[in-house]
Amino acid sequence: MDGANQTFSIDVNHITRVEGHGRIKINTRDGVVEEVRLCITEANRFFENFVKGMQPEEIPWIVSRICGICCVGHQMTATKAVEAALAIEPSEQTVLLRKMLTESQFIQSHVLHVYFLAVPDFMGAMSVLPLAKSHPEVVKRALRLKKLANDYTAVLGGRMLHPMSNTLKGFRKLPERHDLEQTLDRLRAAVPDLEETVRIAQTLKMPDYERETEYVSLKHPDEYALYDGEIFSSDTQTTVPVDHYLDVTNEFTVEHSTSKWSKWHRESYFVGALARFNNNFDMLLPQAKQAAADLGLRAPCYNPYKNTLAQVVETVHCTHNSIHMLEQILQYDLTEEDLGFTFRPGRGIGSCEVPRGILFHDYTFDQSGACSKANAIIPTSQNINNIERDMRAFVPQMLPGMSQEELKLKMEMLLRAYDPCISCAVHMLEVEFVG
Amino acid sequence: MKPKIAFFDFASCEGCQLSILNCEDILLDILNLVELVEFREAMSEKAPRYDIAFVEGSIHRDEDIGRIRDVRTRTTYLVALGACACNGNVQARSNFVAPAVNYAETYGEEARNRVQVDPDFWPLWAHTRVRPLDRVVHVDAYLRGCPTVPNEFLHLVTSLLQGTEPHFPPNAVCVECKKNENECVFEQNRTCMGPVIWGGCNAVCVNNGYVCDGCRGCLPHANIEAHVRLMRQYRISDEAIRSRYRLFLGFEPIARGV
Amino acid sequence: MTDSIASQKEIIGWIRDLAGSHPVFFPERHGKNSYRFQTVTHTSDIQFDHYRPSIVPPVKCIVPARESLLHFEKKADGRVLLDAPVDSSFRILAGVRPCDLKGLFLMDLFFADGIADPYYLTRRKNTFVIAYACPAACDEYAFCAAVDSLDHRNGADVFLTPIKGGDLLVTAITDKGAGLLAGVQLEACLDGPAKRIGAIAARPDAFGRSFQVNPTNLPAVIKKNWESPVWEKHVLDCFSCGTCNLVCPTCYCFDIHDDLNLDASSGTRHRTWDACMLPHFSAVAGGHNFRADPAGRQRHRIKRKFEYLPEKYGHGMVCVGCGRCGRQCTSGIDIFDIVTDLCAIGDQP
Amino acid sequence: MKIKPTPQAANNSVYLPEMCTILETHDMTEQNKFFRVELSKPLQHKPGQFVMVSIMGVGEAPISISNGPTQQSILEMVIRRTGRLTRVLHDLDAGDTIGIRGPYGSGFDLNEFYGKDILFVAGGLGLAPLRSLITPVTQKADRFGRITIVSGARNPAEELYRDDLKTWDRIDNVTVLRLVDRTENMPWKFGVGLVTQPLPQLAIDPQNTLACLCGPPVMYKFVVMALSAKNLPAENIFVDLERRMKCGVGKCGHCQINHRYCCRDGPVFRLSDVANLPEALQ
Ligand SMILES: Cc1cc2nc3c(=O)[nH]c(=O)nc-3n(C[C@H](O)[C@H](O)[C@H](O)COP(=O)(O)OP(=O)(O)OC[C@H]3O[C@@H](n4cnc5c(N)ncnc54)[C@H](O)[C@@H]3O)c2cc1C
Ligand code: SF4
Ligand code: SF4
Ligand code: SF4
Repeated sequence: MDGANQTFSIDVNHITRVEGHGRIKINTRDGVVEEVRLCITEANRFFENFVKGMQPEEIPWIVSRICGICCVGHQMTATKAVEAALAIEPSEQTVLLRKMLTESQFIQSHVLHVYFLAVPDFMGAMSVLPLAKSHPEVVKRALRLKKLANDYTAVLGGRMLHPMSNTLKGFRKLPERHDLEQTLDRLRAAVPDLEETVRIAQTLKMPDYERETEYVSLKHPDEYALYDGEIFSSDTQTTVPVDHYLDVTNEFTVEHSTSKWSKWHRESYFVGALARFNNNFDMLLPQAKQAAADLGLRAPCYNPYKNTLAQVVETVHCTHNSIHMLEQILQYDLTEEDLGFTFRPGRGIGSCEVPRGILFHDYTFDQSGACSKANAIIPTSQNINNIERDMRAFVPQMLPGMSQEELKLKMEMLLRAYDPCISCAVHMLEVEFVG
Repeated sequence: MKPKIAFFDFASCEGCQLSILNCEDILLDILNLVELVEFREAMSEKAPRYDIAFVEGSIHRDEDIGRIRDVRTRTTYLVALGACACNGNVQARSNFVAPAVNYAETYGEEARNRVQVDPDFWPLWAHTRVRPLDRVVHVDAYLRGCPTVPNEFLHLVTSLLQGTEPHFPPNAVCVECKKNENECVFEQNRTCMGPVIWGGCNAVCVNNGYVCDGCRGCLPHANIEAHVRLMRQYRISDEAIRSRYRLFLGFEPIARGV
Repeated sequence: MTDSIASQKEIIGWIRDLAGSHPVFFPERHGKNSYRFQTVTHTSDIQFDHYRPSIVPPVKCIVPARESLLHFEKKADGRVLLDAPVDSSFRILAGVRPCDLKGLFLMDLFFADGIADPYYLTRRKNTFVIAYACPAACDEYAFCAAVDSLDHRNGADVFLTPIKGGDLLVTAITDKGAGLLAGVQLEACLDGPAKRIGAIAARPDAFGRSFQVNPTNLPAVIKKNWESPVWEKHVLDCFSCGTCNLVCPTCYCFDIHDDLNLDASSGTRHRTWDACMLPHFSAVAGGHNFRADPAGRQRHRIKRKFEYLPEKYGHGMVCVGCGRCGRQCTSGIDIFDIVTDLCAIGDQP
Repeated sequence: MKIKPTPQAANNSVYLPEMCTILETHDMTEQNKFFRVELSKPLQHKPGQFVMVSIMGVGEAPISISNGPTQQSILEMVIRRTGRLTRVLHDLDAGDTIGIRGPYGSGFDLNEFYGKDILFVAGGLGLAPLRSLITPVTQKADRFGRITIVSGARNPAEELYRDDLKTWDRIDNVTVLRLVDRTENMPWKFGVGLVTQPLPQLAIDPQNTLACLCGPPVMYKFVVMALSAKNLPAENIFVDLERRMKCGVGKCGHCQINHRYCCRDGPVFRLSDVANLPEALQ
C-alpha cells in the first residue's frame, strides 16, 4: 500500500539511534501532506543558566557534560571562549594537542554514527546487533576503529569521555611519549580498515533527494577548519568573524517549538559534515579527496542523506591528519607549561566545528571572577529548522510511491543522517507534525 | 536463560551509555551473556519486560516521572546509571535558580511572564526540579560517576549473572589516590573533594593532573564539617566552597546548606 | 660483613649498572614535594641528598596494591581448575631508608608468622635491598629516632652510610649483598665500625621529633589508655579515608575479592590493600559493624602500632617513625601528636 | 652480575582451596541450609574450628564445621543466607562444587572436657558450631558428667537440628532444653523465652562445670551474667566469637579483637582470656 490518497498520521516517538529524545509527526489527508513536524522532547538541563557563578577553569570541564558524544567539542569551544574572555594565549604545543584531541573525537563520533547508527538502516537491520551475527567482520572493524579513536582521545585527554587533562592555557598532564608513539603506529595500521569503510559506504544506496540550502561552517585559510577559523556561508561565499556569531544564528522562536531556531541568509541553513565538505573541499587531504571520489561525492552536494558519506570522508581526513600531527609532535619533547594566569573581567566567544556542525560558546565574567552570563548555540539546534524543511519537501515527493512504513523509515533515516545530537540541544525545541 | 537488559535515558548527556558502547574489547562478549532488548541509542527494537534496566539521566518533569515509573514496573532490577541518575549531577545546580528564572534566562523575559501565568504554556518546559531516580522510584544499584566506570558496570553484570548483588565499597577517592601513588593535591596547595567522595573511579582525575570535583557523590559517612574546615584552611571563601559543592553535588543536602 | 668505601658517584654508577640487568627501584622526585619508588631508567635522577619518605613505602614492590592469589576456570563438566602462580621475579630496592628497612623487616615477620604467605615470601626472597643511612632528619614530620628505627640495619643486603668527606661506607651485610657488589672495584675499609660510630656522632643531636617517653616504655603507656578523650579529639577532622594506613610501611591488612571474566567461567581471586580506618573494615553481613565509630578505629590503629604488635613480636615499636601518616593525612592528624597526648595523660598520676 | 631468582613455589598457596562436591543439602529453616560435602581426605579438625568456603567468581567466607571429628572425609555445615556469597551458596545443590580450605582456628580441646559437667548454650545458628563438640561428647556421654544443652531459636520454625536435639535428649546424662523467643502461633510444646531464662534454675557445680556459648553478639553478655551469678569462673566459660574475615589465617587483619586474631587465636576463646579484650563482647 503506498501513501497516495491516504489519510494517515505517523507518530514516531522516541526516535532510536540518535542521541537524545526526539519525535516525528506526519499527517496527510487524501494524499496531501498537512503537517510534518519534528519534536524534540529532551528535558532541558539549563546549562547556560547554572554555569553562572562558576570559576573560569571550571567551565570547560562542566560544559563538556552538555553532551557525551560531543564532550570534547564542547570542552574545546568553551576553553577557547573562556581564554578569549581572559585574554589567555595558548602555546603552539597546546593548540596542536587540542587539534589532535578534536580530531580523535571526530573519528570516534563519525565511526559510531556511520557503523552503529546509519549502516543498519541501509542493511535493513533494526540495529547493529544482528549485524554482529550476519556481518561479524563489519562489526569487528567498527569496534576496532572506534576503540582506536577512543584510546587516542584518552591518551590526550586522560579518558575517553569528559576528559580532564585539557584546561585553560594548556594541559594539566601531558600525554606520555610512549602512548603517542603507539597511537601513531595504530593510526597508520588502521588505514586498511578505513579503505574498507569507504568500500562499504560505496555500497550504501542513498535515497535520491536533493534540496539546495545554505551551508555554514568554519573556514580557515591553511587547513580543513575544525578547531579554528571564521564563519563561512555558501550563499555569500564570504566569512564573518566568530565574534559576530549572533548575526549568523539569528535565533528566533516559533509557535510550535520550545527551542529557538536559526536562519541566516535564507529560511534555514545546514551545518555538519556535508556543510564542511561543501565549503572546504579544497583543504581536504589528498587521501580524503580520493575517498570522496571513490564515493562519488562531489562538492557541492545537496542530498542531506549523503551527510553520512561526508562523515566517511572526514574520518579519512582526520586519520591522516592525525598521523601528520603526531609525527610533528613526536619530533620534539613536550614541555610542561605554567598554567597560571591573571584574571580579568570580560566576554569571550569561541567556536569550533564538532562532528555535527559549528558550535558557539559565549561567556562573560564579572569583577567577582565568576561567570555572569553564558550562551551556547549547538549544531543540532541550528540544523533542526533545516531538517524539518527537508522533511516538508521530501514527504510529498515520496508519498506517491511509498508505504507508510517506508515513509516513516525514510524520515527516520533523514533525521539520523543529520546525526542529530539532541542531548546537545540545550535550547529546547518542539516541532510537531499534527493534522 | 540470558537476562534481558534494557537501557533508558532521561536528562543526561548520554555519555554513560556511550561509556558502555566504548567497551569495544568486550562488547561482543557482553552481548553473548545478556540479551539486549532495548537500547535506543544503538537499536530500534523495543520490549515489554526486562530483567535489568539501566537508567541514565535525572528526572525533571511530570512526564519523566510517568516514564520512569513505567520502566520500574517492567523491570526486575533497576540500575541508576551515572551521576545524573544517581545524584542529579551538574544540572542539579539549576535547582538553586527558580524555574521561572531558568526560563527567562534561556528564553527571554516574555517566557518568564507567561510561564508564571499560563499553566499550558509550552508544557514541555514543565520543569519541576532536578531529582535523582531514587527520589521517584526504588533503585536497586548505583553505577556512580560522570561518566560511569566500565569496570563497575562489568562487576555489576557479572555479579547479577552469578545470582548475587554487586558490592561497591563506600571508600573515599583518597584510597585510590594512594593506590596510584598520587601526590595529594592539597600538598600542591590546591583543594580536592576526594576525602568526602565515593571512590571507584580509580581517582582518574587526580591521576591526570586534576583534582577530584566529586562527580561520584558524597559518601554516606562523609565528614563534611571537617572538609569545610579544611577548605577554609586553604583560604577558600565560604561562597566558593558552596559553589564547589554545587558543581556535581547540587542535590546533596550539603550543597544546600554549606 | 665487609666494609669498603666509594664515592657517591661510583655508587650511583653501580646502581645504574644494576638497573641495566635487573629492575631496580629508587625513590625519585615526583610532583611538587614528593618521592616515589620508581624503576630506574637511563633518565632517572639518582641522588642521595634530597629525600622525603615516598608517598607509599617501598614494600609496595612486594605487596602490590592489587595482586592475584589464584586463577580459576570452571569447565563445562563442572570441574573447576585452580592455579596459584607465585611471582618469583627478581628486583632490587635501592635507596631504602632505615625507617622503611625496619618496616620491611617487620613485614617479613608478619607474613612468615603462623601459616606463611607464599606470595610475600617468594617476592621478598627475590628482593635485594640496598639501604642508605639518613645523616639528618628528612623533614619535620619524621620521628624515627623516637621509635628506635633510625639505626635499624636488619633486612638490608647492602648498607650505605654517608661518612665525612661525602663518600659512602659500603657494607655488604649478607652474602646476597656481597654478590651484588662482586666485580665492583671498591676501596677496602678496615675501620668500618669506627666510621659508623663517627657517622652517628656527626648526626644532629635532636634527630627529628621525640616523645617524652622512652621507646621501650611506650607500649605500657599506650596500654593504660583504653577509654581516653584523646581518641575522640583526634578524629574530629578524620575522613575515615584510610590514607594513614595505606601509606604506612607496616600496615598489611588486605581484602580479597573475585573478578569474573566475561566468559562467565574463568577469573581471578585478587587481594588488594585494605585499611582499618575505612568505615566498613569490621562490618559483617547483616549490617553489624564491630568498629563503627572513627575513634574506635583510630584507637585500634594506634594500639596496633604501639601496643598489640610490639608485644606480640618483641621487636620494638611497629610504628617506624617515617611520619608518612601525619604528613599525608589531609586533615593533618598526626600519630605523633596522638601518642604525645597519650603520653601526657599517661604521665599524670 | 646476573642473579638467578629462587624458583617459584608451586601451587602450595594457603589461599588455594580444594574443590569439593556437595553430597547433600536441605533447607533447615527459611534462612539456613544444611550442606554435606565430600572431601578428598578427612579434615582432621577439632570441634569449634571453621573452614573457608568459596564459590569461584563470587567470593569466600568463614563457615563453622558442624560435624564432630571423624575419620570420614565429610564436612557438614549450616549456612545462613545473608549476603553476596551465602545467597549464591543457597542456590547450590548436591553435585555442585565448592571450594574448601581449612580447618582453621583454635577450637575446643576435647581432653579438657572429660569427666566434667558441660553446659552448652546455643542461640540460633550458634548450635551449628557447638554441634561439632556436642556430637563427640554425646557419643561417649558416659565419659562426661551431666550434659545440659540449652538451645534457643527465634520461633519454632527457626529451630535447627531438631532430630539431633531429640536424639541427644534421649541419652541418660543429657538434658536438652529447647526454647523459642516467641511461638508466633506455631505448635510448640517446649519452653518460651530467651536462652538466659532456664539458667538460674540449673544446678551448676562451679568447680566442675565447663560452659560453651555460641550465638548472636547480644547473647553473650546476658548469659555470662547469669553464669557469673552461679559463680562459674571465667576460666570455665568458652565463647565462640565471630568477626569479619578474609584470609582465615591471621593475616588480613579484619577479625582482630584488640591484639587477638579471631581466626587464629579464636574463634573459641576462654572468657578469662577475653577479659582483657575490651572489644570482644561489646
Ligand atoms: C568463625 C566464623 C564462623 C562462622 N560460621 C558460620 C556458619 O557456620 N554458618 C553461617 O551461616 N555463617 C557463619 N559465619 C558467618 C559467615 O561467615 C557470614 O555470614 C558470611 O561471611 C557472609 O558472607 P556473604 O558474602 O554472604 O556476606 P557479605 O555481607 O556480602 O560479606 C562479604 C564478605 O565479608 C566477610 N564477612 C561478612 N560477614 C561476615 C561475618 N559475619 N563473619 C566473617 N566474615 C564476614 C566475608 O569475607 C564475606 O564474604 C561464621 C563467621 C565466622 C567468623
Ligand atoms: S588528591 Fe584528593 S583524592 Fe587524592 S588523596 Fe588528596 S584529597 Fe584524597
Ligand atoms: S576523581 Fe572525583 S571527579 Fe574524577 S571521576 Fe573520580 S569522583 Fe569523579
Ligand atoms: S589519613 Fe587522616 S583523615 Fe584519613 S583515616 Fe587517617 S587519620 Fe583519618
